[in-house]
Amino acid sequence: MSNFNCDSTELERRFQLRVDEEQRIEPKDWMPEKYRANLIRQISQHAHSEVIGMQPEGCWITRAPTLHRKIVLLAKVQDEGGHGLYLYSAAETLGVSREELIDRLHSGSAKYASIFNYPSLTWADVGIIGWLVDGAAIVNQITLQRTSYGPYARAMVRVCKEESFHQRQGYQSVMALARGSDEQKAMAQDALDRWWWPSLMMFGPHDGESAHSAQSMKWKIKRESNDSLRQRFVDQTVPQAEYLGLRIPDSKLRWNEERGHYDFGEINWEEFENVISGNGPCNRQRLAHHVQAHQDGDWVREAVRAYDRKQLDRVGATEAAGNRKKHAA
Amino acid sequence: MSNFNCDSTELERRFQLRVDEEQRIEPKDWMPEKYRANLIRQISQHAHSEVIGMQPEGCWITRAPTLHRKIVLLAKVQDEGGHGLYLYSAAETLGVSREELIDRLHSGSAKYASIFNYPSLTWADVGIIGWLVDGAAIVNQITLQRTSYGPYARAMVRVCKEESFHQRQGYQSVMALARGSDEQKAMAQDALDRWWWPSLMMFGPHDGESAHSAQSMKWKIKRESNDSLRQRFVDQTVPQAEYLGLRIPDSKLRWNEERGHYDFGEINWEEFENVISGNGPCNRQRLAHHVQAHQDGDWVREAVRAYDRKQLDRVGATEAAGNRKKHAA
Amino acid sequence: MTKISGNEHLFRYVLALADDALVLGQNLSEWCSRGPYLEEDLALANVALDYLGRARMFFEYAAQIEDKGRTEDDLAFLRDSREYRNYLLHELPRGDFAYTMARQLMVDVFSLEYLKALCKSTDETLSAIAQRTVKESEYHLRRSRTWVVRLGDGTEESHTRMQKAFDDLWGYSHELFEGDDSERALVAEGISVDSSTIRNEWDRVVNEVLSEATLKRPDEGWAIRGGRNGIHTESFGPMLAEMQYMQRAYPGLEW
Amino acid sequence: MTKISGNEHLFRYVLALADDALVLGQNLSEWCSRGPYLEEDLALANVALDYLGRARMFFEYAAQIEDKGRTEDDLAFLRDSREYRNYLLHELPRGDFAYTMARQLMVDVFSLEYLKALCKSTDETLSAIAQRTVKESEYHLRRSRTWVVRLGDGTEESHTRMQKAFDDLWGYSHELFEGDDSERALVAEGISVDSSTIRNEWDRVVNEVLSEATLKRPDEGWAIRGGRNGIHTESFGPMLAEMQYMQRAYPGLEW
Repeated sequence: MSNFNCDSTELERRFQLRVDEEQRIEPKDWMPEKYRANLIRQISQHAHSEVIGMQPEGCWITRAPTLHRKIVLLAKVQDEGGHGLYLYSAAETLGVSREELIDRLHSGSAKYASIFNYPSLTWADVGIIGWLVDGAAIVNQITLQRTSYGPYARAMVRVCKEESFHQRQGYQSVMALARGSDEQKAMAQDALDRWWWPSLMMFGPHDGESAHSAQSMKWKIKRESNDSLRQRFVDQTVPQAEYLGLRIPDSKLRWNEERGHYDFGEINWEEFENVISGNGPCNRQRLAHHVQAHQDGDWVREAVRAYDRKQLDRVGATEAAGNRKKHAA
Repeated sequence: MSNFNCDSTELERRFQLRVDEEQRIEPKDWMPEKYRANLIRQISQHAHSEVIGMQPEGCWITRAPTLHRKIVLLAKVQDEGGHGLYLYSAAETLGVSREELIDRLHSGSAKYASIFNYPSLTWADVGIIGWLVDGAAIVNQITLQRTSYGPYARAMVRVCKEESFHQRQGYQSVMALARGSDEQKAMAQDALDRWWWPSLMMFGPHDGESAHSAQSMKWKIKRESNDSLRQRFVDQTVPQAEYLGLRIPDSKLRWNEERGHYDFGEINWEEFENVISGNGPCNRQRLAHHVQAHQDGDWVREAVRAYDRKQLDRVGATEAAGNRKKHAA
Repeated sequence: MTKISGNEHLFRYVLALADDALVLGQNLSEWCSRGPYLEEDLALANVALDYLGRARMFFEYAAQIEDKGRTEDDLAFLRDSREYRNYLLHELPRGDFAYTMARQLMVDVFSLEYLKALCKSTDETLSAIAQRTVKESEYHLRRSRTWVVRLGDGTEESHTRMQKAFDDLWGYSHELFEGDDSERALVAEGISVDSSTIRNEWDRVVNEVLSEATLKRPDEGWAIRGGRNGIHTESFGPMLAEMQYMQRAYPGLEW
Repeated sequence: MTKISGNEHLFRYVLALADDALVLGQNLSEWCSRGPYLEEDLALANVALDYLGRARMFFEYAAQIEDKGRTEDDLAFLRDSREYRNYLLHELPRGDFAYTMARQLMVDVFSLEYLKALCKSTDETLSAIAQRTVKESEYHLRRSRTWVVRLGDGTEESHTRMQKAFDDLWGYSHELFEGDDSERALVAEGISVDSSTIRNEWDRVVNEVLSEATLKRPDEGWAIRGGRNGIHTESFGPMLAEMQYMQRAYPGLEW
């Protein structure tokens, strides 16, 4: 990587120029290897997050309290899978196969959003996840609609549209609880208490401590800093919680007139590091679930390949027979 | 089998004499091959019935309505397994291994009581099974305490003691329902409606149509005819149902003063044949459940054999070392 | 036997159709995050959603017919197992992918023909529901048909699994064509579909698919019945316990 | 934070012990008809019965302490998941036979020491329960110990399964030695057992068994906590739904 020759330095300069001018980079364009690698890491992490994110809410599909909620939830989890698909496709334009990406997920070398390593314990969690987790995701993804890599930016446009729909549904579902019985209110508050801090962690470490941030900002595969995105999320979410009559579990939370933003307490970074590095409450179950499903599907994928080969052979045989006939004629 | 020589005819005559004199036949005694084969069939069928019979009630252990009922039910299902063990041991004294008996069960060549091919659908079924199915089993097994084969007779003594306990527990459990809410009464009546006829079928075909009956009676591995056992069961059960205020689903059922017995309707023999021959509602699930558990245990049994071999080798090695030392000394 | 009014028959008829859809939708929804391809997760979720959507329409209509203040959710979640009257085929656990696809083929061929006939129902609501859903079943059938052929004619393993799936499921197909008293009572007025009339077309299509998939049609000797009488399989109770949990634990609340 | 009275601490303490016993008993009971040997079905049912018996004694006592008219069954069956405070180790699904036996070893070593200490409780009921159950745990430990050694030192497959089981379970062991506020509040009066004092003996015995079984003690880095705060695993909800079904569907009846 370090022995650039003149040509590639020049290519890189031109590349950066295009990025600076907000031109979209497309799959067939030249790009620095590190840009490609970084994008693959980021997009696949995003894709894996969507797919692993199907689990915490998915475990409530069979127990949803009404037909309406069951349908809404199943459709939502399905959409997350759909986002995973868009994003895998975007990553594939960078010359990596989905199978490789999944291998990296299973081997632990690729990550996913650490929030999905917390368990979803009550029905209220489903609503809170929609409200907070999808809410946090959107704050980030809206900026990524302007990311420098074309396929990624376009995937984000589609994803954002659906996510805001989910976020609203989640909020409405929490509202039903907040306006419900005492038990329901308590359930909603309990879920908010458990998911609030992990939601803030979704934006990653403070700007100074983020490994990839500076270069990613320069390449515009990241458009805004972790801390500023987190602040935006807090600012938009606090009034929503107030409206619901729910209490955000942060004694330091207060409006700062001067800054025009909410001040809020410090994240427990030790917990963040612990969960990221594989020791969260559900890391093993999440991965095991995905690996199991994938292994259970081995024979199906193999059968599809075998069937397709047979079909090709048959077409081949028919054509050959056709050719023989022609020659014989 | 048909070319008996003089000796074996003589042996057989003496054997029958002993049986006629109500002497017990023991494992080391000479016995006709057909007696042995018939006993193996009968005892193993009985053992398999106990083991397969764990399933219909077993599926309610995790859903029992109170801690007390959960404990009673688990202990009962455990006892059934225990009866299976006594009976497999009794069969093994006839020179057949448990592994062979299980193979025959899995291959379909050995049968089990066809009543266990009906599903257990509500909590009431658990009580009704205890009352009717264990009740019917006892009526038969009491006579088998005097069966001619010693190990079988002794197993029956132990089994009978526990079964009457189960039967009382089942009856009490139904009584709790019969004295409970309308829903509970309806649940008990529904279960009685579904299990009554299969219970009567437990005694097998009419005396004239029973394949093994005549020879088995002569050998005293069967002590009373199917029809007379069935009559006894009906006679003892009808007053019990009356006491509970439950209706037996048989419009022909009435007391016959002259006979001193209850008259009752005709069994649906077509259904009986259908279920016996493998086409009952649960035949496949019952067998599949047993096969699955057995397969899941393959690696465990293999590990136990391997461990035991290693232990033997170690003992051998230690002894060999001891011998070497002795020689060296 | 208590005399059942025409309205009661209609209620029971619609409720049974609702149960079929709910129970199958519930089973299929378990595939979400467990499919062999991500694409398949989404496709199976689609099928599940179609069935749950049908369930909702049928339950709404049943509640309206009953007119005793019970809601669609009361009917869906607050009956005990013996009151559900879905066909057994719909309630069997999802099994492996072959099992799910074999069942889908059997159900889809049946549903498509049934809904086509129900489009002509003299009951406007039933006819409207059928018209809204018949296209879905066409799509479902295209999928299950393709999968059965691919897996039947794929590898040795996939062939074995498909054949075993059909062998294990076949006994549950017979009751589909037998209907129940309520269905029969409503045939004359042209409200219900006489299921027995579907048998021939079902046989034709299923045989065609099996043959294309190099699979053997299982023997007919074995037949399990009971769904329409609430005689279920033992796996039904635990499934219900899970499905009903929230409504049972928190009765009477809005969600 | 609301101040908790001594009585409330005792209630919470006893209830947590009841939850541990119930949830493990429930899990173990699933082995009935599923063991590798018929003998093992019976033996595991015995262990399950011992745990369910303990659960009953603890729930009875908890109901008595609470004195609000709730019965043992109300406490056992009519709380929602967040109110159960069992250790997570107890609620994990039974897994394969290796997983069940690895868990049992971990739980049995702990329970035996815990009950021995609880025998000396100044609370007579707790001391009596401990005295009635400590022999059971001795027997349980002999069994789980034997199985772990046999399977660890059996075939390559059984060794791999046992090692994987310990690796997957280890993270749940830490919270066993941490107790909760109620346990700590009752230590001074000699009512409760200070779980942290059990750690050394647990380590000693478990290390000894692992070494005899030719197994590696897993790394300590990974630790999951939450049971005593009602933060469960996701498998807990469906298990609860099944366990509570009858009480939820038919509230307030006698069985």
